Amino acid sequence: MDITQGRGNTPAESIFERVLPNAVTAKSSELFAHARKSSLWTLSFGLACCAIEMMSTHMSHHDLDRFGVVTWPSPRQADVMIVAGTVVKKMADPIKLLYEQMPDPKWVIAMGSCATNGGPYYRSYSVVMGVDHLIPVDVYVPGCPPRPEALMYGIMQLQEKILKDAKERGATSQAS
Amino acid sequence: MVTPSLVLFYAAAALTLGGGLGVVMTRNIVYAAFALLVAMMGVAGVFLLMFAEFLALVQVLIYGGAIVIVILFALMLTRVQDFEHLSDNRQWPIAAVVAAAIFGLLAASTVGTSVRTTTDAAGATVRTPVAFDALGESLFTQWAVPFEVASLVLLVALIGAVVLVRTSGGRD
Amino acid sequence: MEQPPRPPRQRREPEVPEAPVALDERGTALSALIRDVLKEFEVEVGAAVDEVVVTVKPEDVSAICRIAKDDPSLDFKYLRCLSVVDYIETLEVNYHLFSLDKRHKAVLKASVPTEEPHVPSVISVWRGADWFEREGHDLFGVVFDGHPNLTPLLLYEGFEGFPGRKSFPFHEYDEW
Amino acid sequence: MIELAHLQVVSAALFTIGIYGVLARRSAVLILMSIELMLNAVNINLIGFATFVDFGGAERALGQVLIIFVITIAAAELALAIAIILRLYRNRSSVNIDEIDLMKW
Amino acid sequence: MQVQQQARTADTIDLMINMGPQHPSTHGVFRVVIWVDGERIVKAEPHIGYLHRGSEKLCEGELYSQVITLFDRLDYVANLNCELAFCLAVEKLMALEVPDRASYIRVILCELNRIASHMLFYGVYGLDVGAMTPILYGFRERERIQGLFESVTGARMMHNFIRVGGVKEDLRDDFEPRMAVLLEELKQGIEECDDLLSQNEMFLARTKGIGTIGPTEAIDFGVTGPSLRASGVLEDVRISEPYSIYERFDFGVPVGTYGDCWDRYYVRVEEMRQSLKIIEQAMAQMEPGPVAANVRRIARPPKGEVYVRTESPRGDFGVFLVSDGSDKPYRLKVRAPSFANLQALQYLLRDAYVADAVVILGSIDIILGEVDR
Amino acid sequence: MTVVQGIYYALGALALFVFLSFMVLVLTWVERKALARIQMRMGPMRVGFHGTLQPLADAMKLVLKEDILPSWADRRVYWLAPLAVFIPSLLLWAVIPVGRDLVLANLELGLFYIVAISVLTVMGLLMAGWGSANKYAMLGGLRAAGQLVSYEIPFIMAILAVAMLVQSLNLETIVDGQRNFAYILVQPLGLFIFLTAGLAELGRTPFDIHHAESELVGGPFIEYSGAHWAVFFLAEYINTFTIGALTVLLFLGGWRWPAMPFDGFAHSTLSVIWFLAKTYAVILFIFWIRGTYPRLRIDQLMAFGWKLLVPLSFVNIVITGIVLFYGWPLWTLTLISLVLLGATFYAISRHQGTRLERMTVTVHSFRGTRSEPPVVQPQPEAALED
Repeated sequence: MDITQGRGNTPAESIFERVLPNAVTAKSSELFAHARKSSLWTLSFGLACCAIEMMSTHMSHHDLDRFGVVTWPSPRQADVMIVAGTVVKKMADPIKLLYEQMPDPKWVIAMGSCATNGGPYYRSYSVVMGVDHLIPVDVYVPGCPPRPEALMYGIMQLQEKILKDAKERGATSQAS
Repeated sequence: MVTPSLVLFYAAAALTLGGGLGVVMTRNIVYAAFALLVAMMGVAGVFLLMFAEFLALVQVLIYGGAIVIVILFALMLTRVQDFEHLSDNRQWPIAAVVAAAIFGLLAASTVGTSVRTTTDAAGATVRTPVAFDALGESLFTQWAVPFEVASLVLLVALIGAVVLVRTSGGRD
Repeated sequence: MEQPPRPPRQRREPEVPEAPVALDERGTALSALIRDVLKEFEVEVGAAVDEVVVTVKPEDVSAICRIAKDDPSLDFKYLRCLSVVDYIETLEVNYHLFSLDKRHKAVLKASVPTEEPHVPSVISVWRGADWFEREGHDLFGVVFDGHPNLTPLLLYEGFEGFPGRKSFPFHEYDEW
Repeated sequence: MIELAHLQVVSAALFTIGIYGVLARRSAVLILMSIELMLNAVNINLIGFATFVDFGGAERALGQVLIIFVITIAAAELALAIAIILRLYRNRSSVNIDEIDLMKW
Repeated sequence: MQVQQQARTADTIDLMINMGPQHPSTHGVFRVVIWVDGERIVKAEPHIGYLHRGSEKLCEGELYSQVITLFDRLDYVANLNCELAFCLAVEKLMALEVPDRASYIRVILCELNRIASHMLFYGVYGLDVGAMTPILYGFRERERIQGLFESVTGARMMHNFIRVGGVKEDLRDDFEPRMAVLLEELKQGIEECDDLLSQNEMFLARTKGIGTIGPTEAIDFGVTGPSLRASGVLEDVRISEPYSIYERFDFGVPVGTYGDCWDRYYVRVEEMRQSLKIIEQAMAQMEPGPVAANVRRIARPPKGEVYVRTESPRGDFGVFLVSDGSDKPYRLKVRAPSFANLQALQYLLRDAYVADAVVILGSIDIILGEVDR
Repeated sequence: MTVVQGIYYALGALALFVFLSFMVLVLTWVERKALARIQMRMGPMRVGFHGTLQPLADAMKLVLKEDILPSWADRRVYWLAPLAVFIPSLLLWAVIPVGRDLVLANLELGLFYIVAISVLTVMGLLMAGWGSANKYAMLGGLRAAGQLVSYEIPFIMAILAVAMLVQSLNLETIVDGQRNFAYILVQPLGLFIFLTAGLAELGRTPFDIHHAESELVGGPFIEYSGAHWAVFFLAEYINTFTIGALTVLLFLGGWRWPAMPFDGFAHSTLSVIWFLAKTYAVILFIFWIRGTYPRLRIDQLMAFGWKLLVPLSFVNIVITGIVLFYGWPLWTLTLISLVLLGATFYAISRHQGTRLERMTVTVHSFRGTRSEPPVVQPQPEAALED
């Protein structure tokens, strides 16, 4: 049970926070949160069955590009990792590595029941029962596989989370 | 008298010499290539200060676009093991002494000889630029035959390089 | 009024029916042919449902496979599948063969003891046997003598035990 | 005010650096680069004379023409030299000139 | 002579490149280690198992009706074809007669699934070659097919619709008109896709003559399906060992000549057209009737073993079922077509360019779910 | 050079930078929308009206993202590479006029300057590839260097042919030379060479082999994140814009349009508008190609460059020279150029590698089981050879 410790989805302390008064930084961090939530670049990374539905979500019919979500092949330029499919023990280390390669702030969506808790493969000898044993997960999308609409809803939930996080951080930094 | 052009000249000279020193001093051969590029840009700067725009651009094009890239290409293809810790010859102190002696000789001869430079009415030296069209005219009329010979040399070098690098029948 | 206690119901051992053999004419012809071609070897030709079953001794496998492939009347150019079945005391290696030309099919079976499962490799006969044998080694521990590269294929390095065997625990695993 | 002497000193210094590089370094590629430095030292000298000294008449452009030739030759030389070095590397897996002693016995 | 010797030993060092497990064009979690000399591949070594979920072992602990769930997720692009293979195996063991209508429904859905699967291949292959638009065209058609699947089976992907002895339920009333519309759309869509990519000069330049494999080698490696047919081998389980009711249909089997990437690609495009033909015939022949045989809810096949092969979109999908007479399979071995096809990769990649590695890998159309199982 | 002049240049450079950054933002939006149109999608919709604020959000996010320095990377080279790519792309715009007299420095040697500076980009890509110490990046850098150096020749030659027509290397003179007709009418072949070589210089589809997302996962930039990656991105789009602008200046008559007032404020305003409109038309064409074509392989790309474009560009110069030397009317040049262009297209379409001589996939029809032998055709001796 070693969950990767990192700053994860809190952004690094920006120069604004050091220089400007709290009230301003709170507002600016909200603005930045709006920017972040509007341009979530996902790591194009499919594991199993859910990857096909994830691809569907990106295609013309559902078109995630409307939300500013585009895929990016290199983890260095990605914001969101959608773990779409069964995580196998052999794949555990690469997934951790990928997560660590992504720059902060970063988010993880566990798509489908396999990534959430092992799903139909819960009792198998080689399956990690949920990707949250490896990396912190922000949004769980249930389903086997989830419909594209479900994934879209998950992404919208993530956007709300980003905004809310920024607001709360602003509030705490004002209080302190 | 310090004029803006002199300041610029010092900057260009510093670039040139710094780059040159970088080439011979650094332990990392890729850095040496980049230092060579810096030196060449410095030389291009000197050309600019001498109003030789065309030469400066040629310098940038040939050295920046061709020579340094070819060198880097060769380095990255060979991937020599001692890439980052090059060693000098054992006789480097002798080399240093010889180099210093030659520098002394050159500097002394420079100082010792007086060249009649063009001056204006006030006695200050002036730089007389060569017009671009005059250069072209001269190159293609008076020096047309050497120019063609030079292009022939380039062609021969190209063919020679291809022949040398070619491996006979796939990977040998 | 007291009812006499009902006698405990006799638990009947369930009767396990056997699947009927239904060889078509191609199958009957083939079984005769196999008996003829492989008469030098100690083989037992039977049938299961619609397939000819040839039981051979493990040490003969390589030679018989070579003949099965090269003999023009058998013409088993195509190894469909290589599977291992665990019968607790023995491991049974099955070679499912098919002839594209003659369109007949047969199963070659070789039983090896579970403690020392050694079977000659058929990689020199069909190159396609490579991964099947590695998989058999991976999941069942069958050693295919003569295979150049019996390294783990599906499992990660350092996996202990042979998960395909019946003796391997079914679902007692850590979540990660 | 830039004087001719400035250019001459820079040229001399660059030339010296090149000589040091040729004598002291062991890598063939570095020696090649040092030769490039020396050629450029010559170029600086040439442009200096061409600009500061009035030759008059048809020879006005001579300095620059010479520089063009020098650059051309430098490019040709480099292409060949790199090819030779690559060939050497392929045969000897080294570009150290100390180790390239096939003709020495 | 000595110099010659040295020249051989001291060659330029080969650069090792690790493609995968996360790489945009390995189609999932597949890793291939390649050694390159410049841009040429010297050696390639595929590594699989990054999606090994232990399905075969899990099947041994499930009832026969539950196993179908796991089969859905083997080849997750052609779910119905996998379900069909398993159900056929059980039915053969039990010597069950499947009602006609059920067979027709199975064939229609499986062929639709084949088109959907080939459409995915088409799109992803375009992406591998470097064109970004084909995948969107391919997924448009997939989306249409999935819409129909949803109306029939209730799910877009994991249908669990084909059951032992028949199918789960009869078709809805609106199936026929929907199907008629879909057929028209698909016909048009396939032609559009064909126009967009097949004859494109650059696409041809990238795929023609790349990664060739001859018939003998292909059979030796156990390559099956479209990849085998592209090498000029007329082998299709639907015609060489007809299962279900495939002998009732007229359809063509596309066969390539050179076994290069383009042939492998175009065989699949042509197969989509043939699948449409099968569907049309099946729609015309289908008659009302029962859709499931009379089977006990918990099937207990007799003791015995059976090997069934079907033609999945990727090739020869075989199921080896050993039953001990209980309600759970004793051993279930899946002969996955991608698994065998992938073995030929090493052969195909010899002397190819790095850029071709992606094109070749794409052309054999693997699905990691069934490779690793 | 006085202080006032210095301030003037600094302000101009700043204005140019702002203008270019804005153009890049617009360009990314246009690209996403145009590609979405081709692909039956909508493109960005949610951020601002029809996603107009999308580029802004992207830019802001990228700048605020964590900047990662891989521990094995060569630190100095790694950090310098984005600048080495970005500065040349910015320097180019010092001589490119966006309208009548709207130029930072109207150099006599303008075209030569562009040629010389544009080469420097290669150095940055090589630095990025080498500095990130990643094999994909390295391979991408090497590919980029090879590609850019080979396509430099046809690029220069195509420019040279235009310069021969005007007898000048000054960009404004070239635009003025197209007073009566744009040079696309005189040199369609030149435009083809220029645009093709330009696409290769940009590394855009079908020549995007050094990014090659399906093979090299992003090429030299694979390890960069956040602001540094944004700088690469910026440079790339500025370069796209530059090629579009150069095409317009050299071949499409620059800011000229038949119905234009000859001087005054109206003229300069209109000229900028025309210039941008034409540039965007060219860029949309580039995006269109991106939406339709696959990618070439490196050896095919080299062969295309060296075997086709380089000879063609030389032929282009020779015919231009002949026409000018003998003083033939310019329409003869148009004619020769068109014939050559047609011949080129014909040659490409008839080339063995890019054409299907005959359908290699045959359909065998069946009902029931097959009776034919399985292997239908023996492997022919003359297997495809390129």
